[in-house]
Amino acid sequence: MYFVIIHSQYDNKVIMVLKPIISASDAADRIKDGNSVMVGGFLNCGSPHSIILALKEKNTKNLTLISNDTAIYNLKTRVITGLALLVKNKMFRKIITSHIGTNQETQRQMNAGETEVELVPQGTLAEQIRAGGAGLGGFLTPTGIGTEVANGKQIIFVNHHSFLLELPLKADVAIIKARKADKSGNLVFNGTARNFNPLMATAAELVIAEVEEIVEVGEIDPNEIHTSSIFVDFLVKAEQFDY
Amino acid sequence: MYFVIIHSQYDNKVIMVLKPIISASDAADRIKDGNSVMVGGFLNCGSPHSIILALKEKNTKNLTLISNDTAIYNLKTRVITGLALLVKNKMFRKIITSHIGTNQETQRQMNAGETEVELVPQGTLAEQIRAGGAGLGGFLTPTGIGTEVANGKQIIFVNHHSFLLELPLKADVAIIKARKADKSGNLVFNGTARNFNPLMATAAELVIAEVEEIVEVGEIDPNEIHTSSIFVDFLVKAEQFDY
Amino acid sequence: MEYIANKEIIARRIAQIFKTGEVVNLGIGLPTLVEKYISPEVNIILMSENGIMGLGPAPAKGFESRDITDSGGSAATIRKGGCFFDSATSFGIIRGGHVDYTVLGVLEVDQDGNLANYKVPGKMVPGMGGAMDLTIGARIVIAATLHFQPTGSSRLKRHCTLPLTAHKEVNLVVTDLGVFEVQGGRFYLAEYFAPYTPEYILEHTDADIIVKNNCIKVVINTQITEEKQCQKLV
Amino acid sequence: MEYIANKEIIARRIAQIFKTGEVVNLGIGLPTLVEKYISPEVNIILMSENGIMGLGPAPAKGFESRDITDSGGSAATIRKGGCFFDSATSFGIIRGGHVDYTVLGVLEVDQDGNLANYKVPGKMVPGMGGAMDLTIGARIVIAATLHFQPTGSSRLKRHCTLPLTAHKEVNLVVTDLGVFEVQGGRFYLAEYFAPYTPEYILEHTDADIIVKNNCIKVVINTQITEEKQCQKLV
Repeated sequence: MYFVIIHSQYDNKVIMVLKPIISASDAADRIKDGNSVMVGGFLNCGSPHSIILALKEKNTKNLTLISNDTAIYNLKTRVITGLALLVKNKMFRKIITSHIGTNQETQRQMNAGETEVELVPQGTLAEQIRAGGAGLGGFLTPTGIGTEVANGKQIIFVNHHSFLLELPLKADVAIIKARKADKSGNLVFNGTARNFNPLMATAAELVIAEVEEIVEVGEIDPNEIHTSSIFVDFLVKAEQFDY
Repeated sequence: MYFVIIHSQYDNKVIMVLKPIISASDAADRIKDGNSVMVGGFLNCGSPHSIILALKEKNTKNLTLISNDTAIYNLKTRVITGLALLVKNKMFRKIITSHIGTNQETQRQMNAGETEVELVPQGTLAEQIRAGGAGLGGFLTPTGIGTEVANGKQIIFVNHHSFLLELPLKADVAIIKARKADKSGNLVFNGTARNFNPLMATAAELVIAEVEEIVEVGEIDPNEIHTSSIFVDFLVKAEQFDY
Repeated sequence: MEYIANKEIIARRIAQIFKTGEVVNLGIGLPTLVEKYISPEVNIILMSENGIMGLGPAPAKGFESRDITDSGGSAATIRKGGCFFDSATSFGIIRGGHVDYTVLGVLEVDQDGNLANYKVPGKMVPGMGGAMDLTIGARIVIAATLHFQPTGSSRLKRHCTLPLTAHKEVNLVVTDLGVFEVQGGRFYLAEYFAPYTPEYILEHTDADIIVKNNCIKVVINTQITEEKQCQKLV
Repeated sequence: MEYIANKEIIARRIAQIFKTGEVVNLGIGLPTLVEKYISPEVNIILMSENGIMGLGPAPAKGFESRDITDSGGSAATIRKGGCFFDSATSFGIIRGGHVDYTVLGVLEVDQDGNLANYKVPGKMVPGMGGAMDLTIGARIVIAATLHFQPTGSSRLKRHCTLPLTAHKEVNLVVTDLGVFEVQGGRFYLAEYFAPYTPEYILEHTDADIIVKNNCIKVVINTQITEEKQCQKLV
């Protein structure tokens, strides 16, 4: 954990513990070749676009991506957004995701054997990340029984029903996007931009939150905070809103 | 599900679907002899005290209680609060709980063999209720390995670590307490009175929420709703605030 | 009848199934069409797995919010009384049995209730997204599909050949030819849409179909006849 | 030295362990005393498993909120920058390794790092509450206890005889006689509180204790000497 420690003007008393605010480029520098990276968002909604763009510039390689999808890459219209920029740069060795229907390049790389793509049911993916963050060794889900998703997985019977044992997911780094943070790192999400972001905040060694607005500590009602400051290492002020 | 359907004054168009608001006594009537009942709260904080008091009057029997604790029963001072009133009435056949240190009567009934008490680690209890509501067949937790909690449970090894397989919990009825509801049944909790309440809302056939305030639909910011209306069957306006 | 019209027949028929207060998840593609045929006398709650209960209609041009989208990524709105949640909560709702209906598109659906719609190996690999959880969790799983593939073969099959999205989870198949209940390894024809006939449907579908005793003839003109109400199906 | 003072020695010593920004959960009873000895130069985050990050001091009389309590059920406050959450989230934080320290009371603690504090079969059965999860999940588990039972026997043991709360999870035991690290099935005496001596401690404790080479003598008067800072323990 990195802290900005604010002492009292008058004595040595620590009056506040804040999180460093860094640039998107600095954030991207903290993602190293070979890292596993969780990226929040659902088809661009609620993705940390400033950090993604900065990461594209770094051209970091051999990453493992854990993300709901790989955003949009339409080979016909040439529309490329968000994470698809990194897919295009071939920055990922492996992609763990639930849906690549909107990214024809990810599909192409998968079919061509250029990138390993593991397709995971969306609810299982969400729960795996939650389990990773919550210290669970796994969970039993009915989802995927009788499908290819069950291949190679342990099936456990409980009360005559069969369930797949799914294991937790963790990552080296999570880059997430919130609507608002206070300076200590508490986060509030907006609308469906919440999606995987609060889950990923719990499941990575290093958590960097890109936010649209940073307010003073105490300005957010403690009942309305979605992610506690203890999960957040760095804040980045969003520079990039369009995708 | 029970609905109050509001039609337009001018045509047959359904303009709103609300939840019935019933009395605490009516709520208690919906809990039947032999039911399993989840009750929100943590040492009285965030318990549905109006419904608990009404239930005490009904003297419903052979209930199975699922609750963090059984509130306070001090045999010396004779202080008796919340759920302890029902313990005193011997309304429970079985109690599934994490802590009875504040209720000497529950301990007495347990030691005397009068009531079956299953002590569950608090995190496991919370997760079991969540799993019940979330359609999981169970989860693997490290908690309880090497203790009496592991007795009779399946141990599963994942990456050379051992975990207990814990199973989901569901109930016939959940009575919970929220700070505020809108008329459609969306809930907002306050402070540490949140505790088990949102979890229990997902895991019972019938969910009755006791609330301090009922506002119009649309008055609560959809980002700040803790429990969706789809989980709530009935609303009760709290009559009882002291315990 | 033209292609689009056929999809609308399907959407319109499915829209009649829901009752006020029910929670419904509509998949991308054909299922999305269902929404516009829901009667104003019926008030359902649309949920979308990207984290919204009470999905509203698309916003007017210029009123889009970057932060409110549907599961297809399109700008959306939230209705009064709706709320937002994270993806783990969303699939807790779905897997936990709190969604009444899911309506999903189809590549193949078979008489055992198997559904394939996420993968054509080596070709099209969109991924399952939330579909596997939805078919597991929703109380009633409705497959919405044009009866025939462009090649002319039926999408209703004896056995799916593509990788499965759902294993024995489909309860109801609604096509532009009729309504099929799935039970005990058979399709049961519950309604047929004239001018098609049960005979025509049986002849052109490579699956075991039993025509129900009370099978209903529905006359399709430009709109489904109002003469009949959908019976309680499950 | 009187009984209460001894508890304060323990609490004061434990309070020196924490560094600014760390997340700490204090159990009910003796551990609760720790809070008042934390230096103003150190700003930790207290979490309480009933659903609060940033637990503040008890409110002034008349300013209690029914809805803000600590895990003992007492009225509490929340500090600026704190937040509330439900019990599943709370134990996700705990089990997930996001709490740095848990400080727990003791009935027995042994040299394998086992802790018993939730049950005396047939007699006192308070239940484990959140303690089992806390000992599993917290990065460092501190057992806080008076060294001796009222009967005179040591609470530090070779083997716990009561049902375990934690199996090989305790990292550190702080008593009114000294500080004991737990490693490889042994207690390591890291500090002793004069006038007690290592010899006295070894003689009066039924456990295998190794006196560390760099074992520190701490002179207890009314307050712990300031001469030494707690070394980084883990």
